[in-house]
Amino acid sequence: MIPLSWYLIFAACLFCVGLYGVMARKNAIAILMGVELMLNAVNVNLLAFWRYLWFTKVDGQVFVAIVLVAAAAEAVVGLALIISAYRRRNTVAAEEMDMLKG
Amino acid sequence: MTLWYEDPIKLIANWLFGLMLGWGMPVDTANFVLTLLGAAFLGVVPLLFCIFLIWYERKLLGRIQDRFGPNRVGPWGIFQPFADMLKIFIKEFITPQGADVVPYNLAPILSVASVLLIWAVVPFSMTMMGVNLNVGLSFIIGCGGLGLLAIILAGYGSNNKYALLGGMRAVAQLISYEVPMVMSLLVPVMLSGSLGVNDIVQKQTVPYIILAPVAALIFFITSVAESGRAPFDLVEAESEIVAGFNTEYSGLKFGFFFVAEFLHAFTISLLFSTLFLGGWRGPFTDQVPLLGFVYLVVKTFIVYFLVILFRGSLPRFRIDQMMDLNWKLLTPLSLVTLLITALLANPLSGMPLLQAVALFLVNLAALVVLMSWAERKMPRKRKIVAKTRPLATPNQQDQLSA
Amino acid sequence: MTIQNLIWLIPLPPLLAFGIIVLFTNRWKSVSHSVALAGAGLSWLAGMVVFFRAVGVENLAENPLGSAIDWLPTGDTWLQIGVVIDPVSAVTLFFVAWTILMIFVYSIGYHNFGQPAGDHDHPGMPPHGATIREKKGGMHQVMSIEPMYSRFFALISLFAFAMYLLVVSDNLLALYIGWEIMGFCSYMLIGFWYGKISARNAAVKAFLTTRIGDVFMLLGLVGLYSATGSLNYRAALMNTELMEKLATTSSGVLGLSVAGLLGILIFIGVVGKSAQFPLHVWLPDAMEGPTPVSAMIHAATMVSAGVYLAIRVFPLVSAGWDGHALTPAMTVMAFIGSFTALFAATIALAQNDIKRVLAYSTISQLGYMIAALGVGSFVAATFHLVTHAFFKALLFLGSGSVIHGMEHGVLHTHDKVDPQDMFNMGGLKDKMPFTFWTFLIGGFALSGFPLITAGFWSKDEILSGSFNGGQILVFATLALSALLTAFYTMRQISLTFLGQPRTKAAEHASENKPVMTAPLVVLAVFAVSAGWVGIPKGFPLLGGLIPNWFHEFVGSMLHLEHEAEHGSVIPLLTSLVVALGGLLLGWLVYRNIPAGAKDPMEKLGILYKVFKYKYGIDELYQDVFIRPAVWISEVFSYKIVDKLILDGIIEGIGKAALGFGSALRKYFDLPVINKGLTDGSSMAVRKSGEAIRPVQSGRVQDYMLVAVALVVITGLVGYYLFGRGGM
Amino acid sequence: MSGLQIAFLLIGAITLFAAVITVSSRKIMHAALWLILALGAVAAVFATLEAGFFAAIQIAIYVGAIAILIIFAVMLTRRAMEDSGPQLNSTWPAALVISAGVLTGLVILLSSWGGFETRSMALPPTGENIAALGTALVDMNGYVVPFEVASLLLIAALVGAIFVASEPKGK
Repeated sequence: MIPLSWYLIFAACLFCVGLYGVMARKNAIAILMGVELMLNAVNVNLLAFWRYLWFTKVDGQVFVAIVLVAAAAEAVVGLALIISAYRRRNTVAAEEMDMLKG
Repeated sequence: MTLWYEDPIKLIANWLFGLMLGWGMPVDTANFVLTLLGAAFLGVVPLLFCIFLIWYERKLLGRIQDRFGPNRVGPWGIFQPFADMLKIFIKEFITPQGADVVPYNLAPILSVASVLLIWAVVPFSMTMMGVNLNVGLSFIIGCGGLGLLAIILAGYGSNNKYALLGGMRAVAQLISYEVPMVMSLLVPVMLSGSLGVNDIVQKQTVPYIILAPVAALIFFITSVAESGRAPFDLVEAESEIVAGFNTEYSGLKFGFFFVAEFLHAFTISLLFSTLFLGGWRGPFTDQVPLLGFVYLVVKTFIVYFLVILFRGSLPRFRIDQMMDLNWKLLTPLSLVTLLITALLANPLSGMPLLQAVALFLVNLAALVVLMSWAERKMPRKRKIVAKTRPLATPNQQDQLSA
Repeated sequence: MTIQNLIWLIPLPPLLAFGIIVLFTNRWKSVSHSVALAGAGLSWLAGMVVFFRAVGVENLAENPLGSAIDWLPTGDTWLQIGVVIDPVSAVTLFFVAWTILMIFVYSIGYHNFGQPAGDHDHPGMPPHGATIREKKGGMHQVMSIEPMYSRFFALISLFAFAMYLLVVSDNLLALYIGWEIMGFCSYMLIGFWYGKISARNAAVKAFLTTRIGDVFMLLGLVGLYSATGSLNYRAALMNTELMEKLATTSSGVLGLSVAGLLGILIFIGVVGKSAQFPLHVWLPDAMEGPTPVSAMIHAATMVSAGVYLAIRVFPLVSAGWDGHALTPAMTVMAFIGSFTALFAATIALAQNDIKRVLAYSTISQLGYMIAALGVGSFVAATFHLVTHAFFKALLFLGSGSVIHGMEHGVLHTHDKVDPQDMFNMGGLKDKMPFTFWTFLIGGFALSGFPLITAGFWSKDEILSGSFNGGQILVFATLALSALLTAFYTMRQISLTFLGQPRTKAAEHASENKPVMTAPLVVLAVFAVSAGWVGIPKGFPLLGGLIPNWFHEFVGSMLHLEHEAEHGSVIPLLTSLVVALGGLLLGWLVYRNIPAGAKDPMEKLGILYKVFKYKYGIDELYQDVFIRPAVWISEVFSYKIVDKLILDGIIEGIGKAALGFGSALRKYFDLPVINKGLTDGSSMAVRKSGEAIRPVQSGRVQDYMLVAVALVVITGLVGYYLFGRGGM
Repeated sequence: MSGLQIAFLLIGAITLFAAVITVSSRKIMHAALWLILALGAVAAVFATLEAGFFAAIQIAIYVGAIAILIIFAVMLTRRAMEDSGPQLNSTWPAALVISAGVLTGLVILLSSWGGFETRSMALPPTGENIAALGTALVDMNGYVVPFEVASLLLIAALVGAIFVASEPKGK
């Protein structure tokens, strides 16, 4: 059988890759992809914990379901924002969206 | 010892298993090989079957359009598809310049695979099925997503604006139509209380088309739309975008798409007859399980005939009409039928007859009400896309010369 | 839904209706009144269901329907609030539900729904009528719809809510809440036509007068709470040994016992609310409001609420009563009640305004109930409360219908006469048959016409109660006022309906729409039949034909071993004589008064004047209380205190501050602050801002970078410092 | 080293590889495609956890919907799709360092946790109990509130997306 640790390490790696993507990518859509990766890492963790420690209960699965919903909503809204930003400023590069600059 | 008419597949499987053990294979390896063989069988049979389907469809279309259809090659032109196949095999592959190679080549494979995957969970008789997945339906929906992906890959990969447009249309259309499709799929799930396809079939003492006619209708329409055939073939509307996503494909790659489309059409009729017509259920299936397979095939062909009729007799939608149909009619309708099923199914589950009658009537009522409402809400006015051109006037020279 | 929850829900619909009307449907009249009607109807339905369920319950008094919830935390205990339906509240609920529903229906007609909007009506004034042009070119005036139609329904809905709350609540606090809401509503409704100065004054008068009572009542409630630790009926009031304790412990005020003191305090609230003698002045003026309001206030709700409270606190006031010697509180009640009965009856003799007569008769009838409670005949008081509610509502609505018809006549024939003055009426019997017959029934019930009308039974019970209770004085007073009651009732009826029309308006008066007459009929039915449930056993001939259900039902409330038995027939004879005699007398005197004739009462001379001017009580109050108050506020507080003293001080301070401030500015602010600190600091800020500016790159990713970095660092550090042990 | 472990290692390797390319590839379209691969592989990981339902859902939602949406967005923003210049911020080394730090931190935390090496025990014959999941989602004592909130969230996202992405008025 696979020990729990493998899943945790795997999830951690996936999470960090996603994090890197979020922080380093220029394209807003790519940032969104990074976020999706992070969310998936979270799901892997949740399911792993459910399978290994709580498989008699359903809590872990419920959390996963909620995370899925949140991910869907986040993707939809994010993409809508990106598209409208693209329409207004004709770019999707996150670092060019710096109206907040002091 | 199982008799041949009970489950020939298992019979053969047992025989092969014994054979391999006889060759001194370890058990799990044997199992592995057996699984591979089964998968290969399940994958190949439909592809071969598709040849016949093509002939059948072309024949029927011919009849619908008041012509003979293929009738030269072989008796009733039955070898026509083989001829086409040969032609397609020997054609040249043309990879357009600037194409994104990996997606471009991946797309046809995915498009066929997404259809074949569905066959893995369809129960052909009481025991004959690829795998009895307890989440079969969500699996099927996932496969639909894959098919969509294939089309997008094709559209993007072949560096061509028409292809890209076709891809975009595909995205818009298929994503939109997935919504009511999934909801209408939820109705059988609620009625049977299971996501597994075989369980759904086994629960269907009354075919669900009686318990949920509206859901059946919606599923039929939406799945035809998913398969991207007429009247929903905007993805490859030759009059608007040359051939849509498969403009740049030639040879066998095009053949893949071709096969995938036919196979998809057949698969949706298979699914329809499984989910709504009771699948392999029928008299004497308990004694002779093989009968179930026959029943399934018969039902499927009936539905397939309807699909072809659909294709042959309806003109293509305009894109806005298609979206209206989906968002303004099908989605609310599916929501309504989902609700009424949820409300009615459980309380009446004790008395099947009453349940069937009540659900049927309520469904019809909902259908009528919503249709009439939609009639009023959606006046069939055409959107003016261009000015009418002036008619040709006889030019002066001719006048004079005459 | 369990019956308990249903009880909770009874007051709700009118409140919702109020909210809906006020917030949304204010400008759609029909929607408004249908909403209000729906609210009242729902409450009525729930009320009926609860009532009949309650009647069905075995021995309701011991185990009443209801439930309670924790409401206010008071230290370590909870102040509970809840609902209860015991016999008293059950019967109250019954008549309240019926009368309120009827009044709602009636109001639609009374405010001329469906009539055109008036020519020059505007909010705050009663409608003046609209002019209709026919095709033939002729034009005539008709009634016009009330401008503030929706507002009216909103207010009476709130009123109904308050009354239901008061009835179903199981403790004095919630009762008090409903009580005060009603006070507010009556203020709004009496002043409904706020364009009329008289209506404004009446509203203020009513509000302040009842407030006087309420203050004392609040004192009483607080005292009761501190004495018993609860305001719940069952926990505090029906708890006999507790009452005994209160009755025995002395309060140190006027040698009263605690029970007596609290009883009297709360009773003052009753006096204010149901217009007993010293505080009765507001009620006749309250006639300025629209007639349904008068009916609401006088019959169905507010004044009944007063008596209802008195009945509720009866255990308190009667604590320590052995059946013969009345407790001080009871003495006070008996005295005030009987006095008010007589006093108001005499005033009613000389009034010409049809509604004022009814107002004073109401006061006197309430006096009856109070007196009945005073002499300890608890059931009789409740009984009279119920019957009186029905027939008085009937009378008020009937008088409203008469006025309405008269107004119609006034508009029709443009002679401007007061449509409320009885001497302008006469002979309406044929014009308005429904109104006449129902009014007749009501009037007979009021004057206690023997055997058939409800009023007779209740009144007879009160009389016999006071007689057998040994309170001969009370008995005599009540008997006399009963005679007067019958007399002025007959005077009113005959002046209004009999004889010949005295004005053109009266000739052209016409019967009203069914929406107004139907409630009259319904109420008339009750005004007759409500009495039959309470026919005493001891009654000759009829006694025991119908079981005296009411007596057992309500009597089971408290263990009335004191309730006197029906011994002698003297009270019965008396009530027969006074009722019939009074009616006969009235009919003889007022049979047919010609137009422009004087009131025969004026033969009484000075006495008539006294009655006419209501013993000058209003003027008395005007001189004794109001003028001095006005003088003090005008002269003392305003002229002297405000102008001279306070303003002087304030202006002095102002001047000083001004001088100081300018000095400060010149010598400190300008040189030091501005030159030195401000400019320097701003310079510094700008510099530092320039320095730090690049940090604010505006790129969300950079911010995230920093944030995550900090998280990682702090996390690692924290983990190495603290975390290991925990793991 | 059982077959399952080998399978897991394989899948994990694929996932991470795909993820890395997703965050590093120059062509945004390729990034999206690799993202799809990564997500599918995650579905396979779910399958190794015997959570078949979520594997299917993962395919249906992520591959079938979210990834498709992303690709759609990529297609809509043509210029971004075509430019194949450097796709990384100037600050990418810092990002790299920090995420590496996060990784190390996580690994340290996890490895010092007691239950790190937990072995899984066999599932009950019902497998992952979807019926229980469904009832828990609508159970009063269960997760009905988060469930409803999630549905609200979806509606809000729907409306918001339509509003945001719709053509600005007056243009």
